Amino acid sequence: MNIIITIVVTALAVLYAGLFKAKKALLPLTLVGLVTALAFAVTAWDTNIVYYGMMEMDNFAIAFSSLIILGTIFIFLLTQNYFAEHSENVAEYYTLILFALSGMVIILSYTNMSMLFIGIEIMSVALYILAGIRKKDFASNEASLKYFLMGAFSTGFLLFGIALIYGATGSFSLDAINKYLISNHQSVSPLFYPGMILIMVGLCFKLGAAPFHFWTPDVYEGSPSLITAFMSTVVKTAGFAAFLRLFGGTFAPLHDFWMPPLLAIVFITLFIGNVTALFQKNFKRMLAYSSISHAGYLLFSLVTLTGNSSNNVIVYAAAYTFASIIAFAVLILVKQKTGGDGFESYNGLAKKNPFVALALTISMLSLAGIPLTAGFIGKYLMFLNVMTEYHIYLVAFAILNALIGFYYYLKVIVAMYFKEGPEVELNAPVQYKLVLILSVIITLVLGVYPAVILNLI
Amino acid sequence: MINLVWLVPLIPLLGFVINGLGRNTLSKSLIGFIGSGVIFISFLISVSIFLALGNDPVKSHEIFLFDWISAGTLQVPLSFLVDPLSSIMLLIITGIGFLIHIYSIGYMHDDAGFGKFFSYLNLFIFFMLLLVLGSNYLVMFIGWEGVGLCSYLLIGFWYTNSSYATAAKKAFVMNRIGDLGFLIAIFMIFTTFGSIEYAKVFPQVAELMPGDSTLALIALLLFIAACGKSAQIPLFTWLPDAMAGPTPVSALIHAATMVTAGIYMIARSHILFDLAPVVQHLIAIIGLATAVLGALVALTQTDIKKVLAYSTVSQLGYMFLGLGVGAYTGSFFHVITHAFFKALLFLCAGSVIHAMHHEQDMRHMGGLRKKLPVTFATMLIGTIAIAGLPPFSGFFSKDEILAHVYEHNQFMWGIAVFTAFLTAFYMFRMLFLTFYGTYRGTHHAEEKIHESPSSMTIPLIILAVLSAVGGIIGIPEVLGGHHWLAGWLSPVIPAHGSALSHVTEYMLMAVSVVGVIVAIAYAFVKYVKQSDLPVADQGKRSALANLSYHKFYIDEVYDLLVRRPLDALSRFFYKVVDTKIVDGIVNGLGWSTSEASKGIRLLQSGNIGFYIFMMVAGIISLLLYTYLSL
Amino acid sequence: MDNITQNLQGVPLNHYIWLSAIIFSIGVIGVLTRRNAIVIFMSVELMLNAVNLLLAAFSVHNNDPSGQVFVFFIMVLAAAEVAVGLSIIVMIYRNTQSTDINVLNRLKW
Amino acid sequence: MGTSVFYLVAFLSIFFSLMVIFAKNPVHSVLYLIVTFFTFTVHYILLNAQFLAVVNFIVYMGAIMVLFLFVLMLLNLNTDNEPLKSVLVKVVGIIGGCCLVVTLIGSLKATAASDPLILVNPNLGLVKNLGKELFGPFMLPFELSSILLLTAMVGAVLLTKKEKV
Amino acid sequence: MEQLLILLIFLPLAGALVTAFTGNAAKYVALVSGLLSLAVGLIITAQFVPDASTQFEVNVPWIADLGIHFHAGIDGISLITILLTNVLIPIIILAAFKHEYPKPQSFFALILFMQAGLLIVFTALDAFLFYIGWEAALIPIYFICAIWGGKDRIKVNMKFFVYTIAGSLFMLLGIIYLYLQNPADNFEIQAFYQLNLDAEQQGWIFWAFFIAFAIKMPVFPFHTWQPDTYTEAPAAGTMLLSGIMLKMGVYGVIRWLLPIAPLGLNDWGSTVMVLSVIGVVYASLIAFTQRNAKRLVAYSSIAHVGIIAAGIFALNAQGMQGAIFQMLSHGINVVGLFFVLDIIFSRMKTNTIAELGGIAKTAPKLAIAFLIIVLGSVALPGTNGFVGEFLLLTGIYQYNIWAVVFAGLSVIFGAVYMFRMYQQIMLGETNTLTAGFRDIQGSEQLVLVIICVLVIALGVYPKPFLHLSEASVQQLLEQVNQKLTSVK
Repeated sequence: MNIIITIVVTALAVLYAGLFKAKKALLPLTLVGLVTALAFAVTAWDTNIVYYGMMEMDNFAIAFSSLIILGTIFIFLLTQNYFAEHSENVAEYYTLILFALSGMVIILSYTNMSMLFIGIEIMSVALYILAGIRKKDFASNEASLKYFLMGAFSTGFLLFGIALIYGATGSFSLDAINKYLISNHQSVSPLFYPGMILIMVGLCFKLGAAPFHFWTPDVYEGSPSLITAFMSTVVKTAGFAAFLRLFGGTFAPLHDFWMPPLLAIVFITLFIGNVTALFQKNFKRMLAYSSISHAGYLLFSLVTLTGNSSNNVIVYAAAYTFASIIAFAVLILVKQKTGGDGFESYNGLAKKNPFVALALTISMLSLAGIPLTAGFIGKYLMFLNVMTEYHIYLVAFAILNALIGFYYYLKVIVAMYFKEGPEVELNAPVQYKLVLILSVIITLVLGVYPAVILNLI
Repeated sequence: MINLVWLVPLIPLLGFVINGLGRNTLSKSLIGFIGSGVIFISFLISVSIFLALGNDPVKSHEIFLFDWISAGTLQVPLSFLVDPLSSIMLLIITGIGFLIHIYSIGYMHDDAGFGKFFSYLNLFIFFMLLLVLGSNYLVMFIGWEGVGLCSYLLIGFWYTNSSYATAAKKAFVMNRIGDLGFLIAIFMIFTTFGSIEYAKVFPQVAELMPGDSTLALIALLLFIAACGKSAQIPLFTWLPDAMAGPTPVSALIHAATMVTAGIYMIARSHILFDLAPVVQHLIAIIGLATAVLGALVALTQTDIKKVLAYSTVSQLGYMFLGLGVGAYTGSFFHVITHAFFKALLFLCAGSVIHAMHHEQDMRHMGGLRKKLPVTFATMLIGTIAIAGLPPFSGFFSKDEILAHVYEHNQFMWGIAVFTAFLTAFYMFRMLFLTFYGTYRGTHHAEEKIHESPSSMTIPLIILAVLSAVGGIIGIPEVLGGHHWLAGWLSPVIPAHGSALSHVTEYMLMAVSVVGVIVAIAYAFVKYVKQSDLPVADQGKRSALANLSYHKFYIDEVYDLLVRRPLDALSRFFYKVVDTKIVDGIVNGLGWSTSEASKGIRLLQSGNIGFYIFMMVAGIISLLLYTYLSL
Repeated sequence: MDNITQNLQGVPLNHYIWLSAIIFSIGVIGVLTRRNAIVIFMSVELMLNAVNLLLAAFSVHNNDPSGQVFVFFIMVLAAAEVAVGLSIIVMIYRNTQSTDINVLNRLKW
Repeated sequence: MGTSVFYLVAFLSIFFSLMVIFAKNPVHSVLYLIVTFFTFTVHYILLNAQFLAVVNFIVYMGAIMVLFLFVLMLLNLNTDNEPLKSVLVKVVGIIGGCCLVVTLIGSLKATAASDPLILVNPNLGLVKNLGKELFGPFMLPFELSSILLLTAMVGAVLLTKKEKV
Repeated sequence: MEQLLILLIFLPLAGALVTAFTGNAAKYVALVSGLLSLAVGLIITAQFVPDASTQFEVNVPWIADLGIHFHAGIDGISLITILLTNVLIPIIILAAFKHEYPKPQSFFALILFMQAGLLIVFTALDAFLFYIGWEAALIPIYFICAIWGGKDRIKVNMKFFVYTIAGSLFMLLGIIYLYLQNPADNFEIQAFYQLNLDAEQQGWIFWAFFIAFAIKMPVFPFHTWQPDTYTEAPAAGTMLLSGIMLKMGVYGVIRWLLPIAPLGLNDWGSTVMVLSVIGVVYASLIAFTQRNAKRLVAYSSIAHVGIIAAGIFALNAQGMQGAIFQMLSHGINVVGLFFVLDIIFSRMKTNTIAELGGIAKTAPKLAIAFLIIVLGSVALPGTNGFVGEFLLLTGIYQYNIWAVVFAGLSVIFGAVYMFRMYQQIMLGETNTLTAGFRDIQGSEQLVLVIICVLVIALGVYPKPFLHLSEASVQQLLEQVNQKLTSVK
């Protein structure tokens, strides 16, 4: 609760600060707020406070909130001049990001369907707007509209699902629903099943899992890169946590029912994400497709529910988040220099700025899942997770997809190291360097010594 | 003394190292001194070992040096076996080797690669000694391949001439074909008898029944190995080509020592062969065929060394024939005498070539006997010896083989004795063409012809003496001797007396002697009296002569049947199978993935309506699942 | 008022569900078949209202007011979405002079 | 009379919602939508959810629909100039929708079919009752929905405001 | 004692870090690091007691929650590979001295980094650690080959990378499976050995592991990445790939595949044998007509590895010992061959056989060294190649006589293509290109002398090396055979 209040208050403070043209104060203010929120999160460890039966700050929620807050801090660090170049309404953007973050904290900790719904909508509505803040940019417009229309459409399904669940159980409370499932295990109301499926559809849409992924590449590509970074890392993590909370917890008794369709979704997601990413010539769009495939890997944790599922997700999400942040940070830098985000813009980057190139290399290796990076540990945990029920075919399929993944992740490394590019200076501002260094360190530490995060939850 | 046998190969090895490292820095005389000196020391040690062995009641000594290879039950020590067989081989190798080293000092004097040459020769002696001294098949195999290597190095000694280099390669590869047989035989011996030590294998072999199939296979494989090394059909074509090397090399390696390794090996394992009659029979046939083939080809060759080379092939065939009919002692006897006279002949030929400034074509020689008196005299002795006229050495050894052949199969004897006539004919043809008649080269060249230096002629004389009297070590009882060699070898190879009556033996000798004299006479008539013939030789030949001249086109046949198909197969494997199929599948997987990517990404059409439609389709399927699963 | 509620007693819950499902699907069809962003958006509103009706019916059936409370939240969302959605459409219209969704398909593949 | 009122209103709801999506002119669509919402209000009344009915009437028919109409007029889209989707797309869309209906209803088929709706507590839908619920257990989401509205407000302003830069 | 092992593994890592920041002096730093590692390796060898036990064992929890330990140790088999690595790395570094590589510090650091990965692979007693090392060795070599390679390097190395990692991912799958089957919940190799899996499970495990190893070695038909990669890689890369990296696969088969999935071997061993033997004949034949010397040697390497694989799968002491010894000698020989080709390439800018010739005349020292190495690689008795090949063929013979007949063809074919290459490059008359060939000197000479000495020394007195691994091999075979018989 403290976390949400802190974030929202920060958001409002920023909004007012913007009103009073205190531009310089915006970022520090935001960071202070976020750090405070992070501190609240960390100190709330193991307290397990329940708010009004609507929210529960259990360790799961705290771990994920810490992760997303940290991710958001990193993204804010990257905002230096990013918005200011295009608009004077920086404060509003900050506010919207913070609002979205507060929505995410809600969906990490909800214990009631209404909270899930409200949280998702706060997050989504903010994002619809953020996707379109480049008002003159057609791509941004298009991203915004696509996201909005499809998001609203999918919300309909989510709501229909919630309604059906409500009809079956007579309650929105996750506890009550779970109790209902356990006590009526043999005679669950037939309304429940389609309800569950429709909720799955709604959440899969937010995750960008196929075949509900279609918005992802377009929106990711069209949105401003920083917002894309936000969406593909923090938002995805939060969405996944929400998914996990519901299906890994409340709906777990019906695992046998919803697992097969989920498995199908995993298969399609992996396949579409990886295969389509292969042919991309645009780095940003490639990252979008790769984020689809990562959603597929993340869903592994739900294919087999074990005691470690949620922890595996947090490891994977952390690995993915920080690697992606590096990728987007470099993307922004390169785009500012060369004006393009195709692979060819990265040609010869290793010569222009070896450090940035190295960071991006580590990020790519992590995304590809090479050992000694966090990405490998994440993938390994996911594989291990589904292997406990011997879904060997799934892992084998995932491996084939991972191979495709290697191919396209290496493409950018190839461009940076092995191709000649124009001799342009590329200097990373201090904040970028900070983010890159921290992210690289996190990626490597998690890869070499993941024990720190393994038994968190 | 016998325990010091390891010094025998080690000293030449030292010579190799010193000469090899100092080849550019040491003076030629020093190199020559070291090169021959080490062999001489080895020779002295060999002699003392030989004498010691003669006085020793124990005729077989195994000298263990160190464990070489061991894996599981396979234990291969590097150890030497000194027994009558190997001790006599030591004498031949070091003795003849020494003479040839001395000879080389003169022969190679002007060659830039003098030091290299001596180091190679020393290395060769080392490996050859290893071959005969080894107390197990693997040590023999080291020597076996080692001499092959030296043969390679020495054939290709003048490597800038690429046809020489090719000849060297050919020799090595053909030997390798045999070597594979040897290797597999070793594996079979190891798995069958649990060891490859002679001392452990042979007693076990002796307990087996004749005709044992494993044994036959082992014998066959060993024989294949011998075919390669000793230039038997079908692996003989490398030997004539090997004449590309300097002549002392031909004398040492390709006449006196290395090529007889096959005979040594079979004699060494005769127990095996005795129990494999089928293989023995095969050996006899192959040996006979090789003898005939070699002789036929030698009839028409014009290169002096080629004649000798084919003669060597033919003589080796003789030895195999002997082995095939069980005349191990006889064959070994022939090895010894052949070593004397063939080394002599080659060295004489070398002397001629040296005098003629590397002219090897007999059509450009003639009438040299006055200019090269020593060479002529020694070569005459050698030729008589090989032709098999008594009392020269060749007579006794050849006769012993022929007698056994007669005992074995009279038809084969007929062919063998006919081959002996051919031998006499072509050898004297060579002699007459070279030394008789008038000089056929240019006048300018004629003036430069001179007798070789004494470092070359002295070995010739020594060898000539040996060729002449070498036969005394094996005078058969029928001629009043008691065949010392057979007695000496009896601990290794049990002597078995001839079943032939003395009358028959006399008759056989008479037939061969008379035939040989007739053949010589015919050659004399043909090449000395009708002295225009060498010129006519350049004209049209009869079909048969043509076949002989072109060595029965065997090289061409091999080229057509083996080399080209393999090369074609190689190209096919590379260009079609590897690139198109195996790699094609791998690349095809990549390609199809990227094509799939190209296709699937089109789903991302950018059209919201389509996206939503796909979503709805997904939802419908999921609901359908729900409907069906309830 | 009592009279009206008495009338209700006979309607099976199923029929409410069917009605909602049908109207929801009509909304979906609208989304699928129309190209005007505003009309598509209206179709979405139709879907949301179908859910509202369903919730209300369940609420009555379960004798639990929370369903109806949830409807308020949906209305809040509808209001928020309309505000945001229409402003997005307006923004796009300013750029493209059109509300046709097919005009916007620059981002693809 | 009995339940027939429900069926009549249900029929009207379906009919007008069909009109919404098939009307060529967006303005007509809006108008049909308003009618449709009106039928919903009737449904709420039938369900004895009076407060809901009132709110529905005010918020949807009043505020939201007016906003729609306003935008349509503002953008001058009151003509039926919408380029039509191809017939194929329409047919496929309709078929898809029908499939959705079938599967949706199909998967709900096994509900206690004729379980009639019985109003146990006539006061269920009254303001007082709902208020207790809203400011009791649902306090938190209620508060948080303010963030949602605030977000929408900030966003709407942000997006429609003309940039100076 | 165990400090030595720690030192062994982390010294190269430290060396890599130092090298990375030293600029132009990198090569010296790297060489020092390599020599120190070699010294550590020699000390370990000196202290090693040649019995079947695992020595210098280190076992500390690493990711304890997942049952992952940093568990490494050395037995006879791994010691050979460690020696190979630590001997070859300084040689390879030295061999790279003459090259003017851009960014030498990265280049040498990557080599040392790879060394650390290799040493982990060769010492790991924890499957997870093994996998980590396995991949950790791949990344540096990928960069080495792709940054400093030839003009087709990008495409070729992409294939190499994806291909090899494809194999290793399936191995990871196998490792996870074994972990889940292991009641002790860890990755201990001993625990894996003792699992009681049925024949079908072992069959799957067998393939999961085998494909990884087969691609690395490479065994026909998984070899097509190799000739291209060898050809395009920079000399040091080729040496690393062929000299050491290839042995990872061989080592993996011996250490992991055989004891864990003996029943799979029972079912599939003959298939693998057939593949290996096909590979021998096939690659030898292809080598016949190769125009590029590097490519020729690459194919010859496939043939050699085919024999090694066949020897291992023959599952007897001779084959196994032969394989281990051949790892060592093949590593030395192939590094030598590639180094000679690199010398030629750096002077002539070509490795096309037909364009060369007569180099022996201008560079006699090089010719001698080259000849000795060629002899080693055609397994002439008295060279290291023979000892290995003889033992291998002995082992294969005991498996099947026909296998040895075909595998033995390499004895002939090897001579054919090697001598063909030698003749065409070194012998004959010089041509305009080779007339000005400079003979070897300085570091080149040093490297070649070392290699030649090793070629002959190992061939003449292989006993100490064979002895090192003997007890371990014996134990391994007993273990495997025991499992096989207990099932029958």
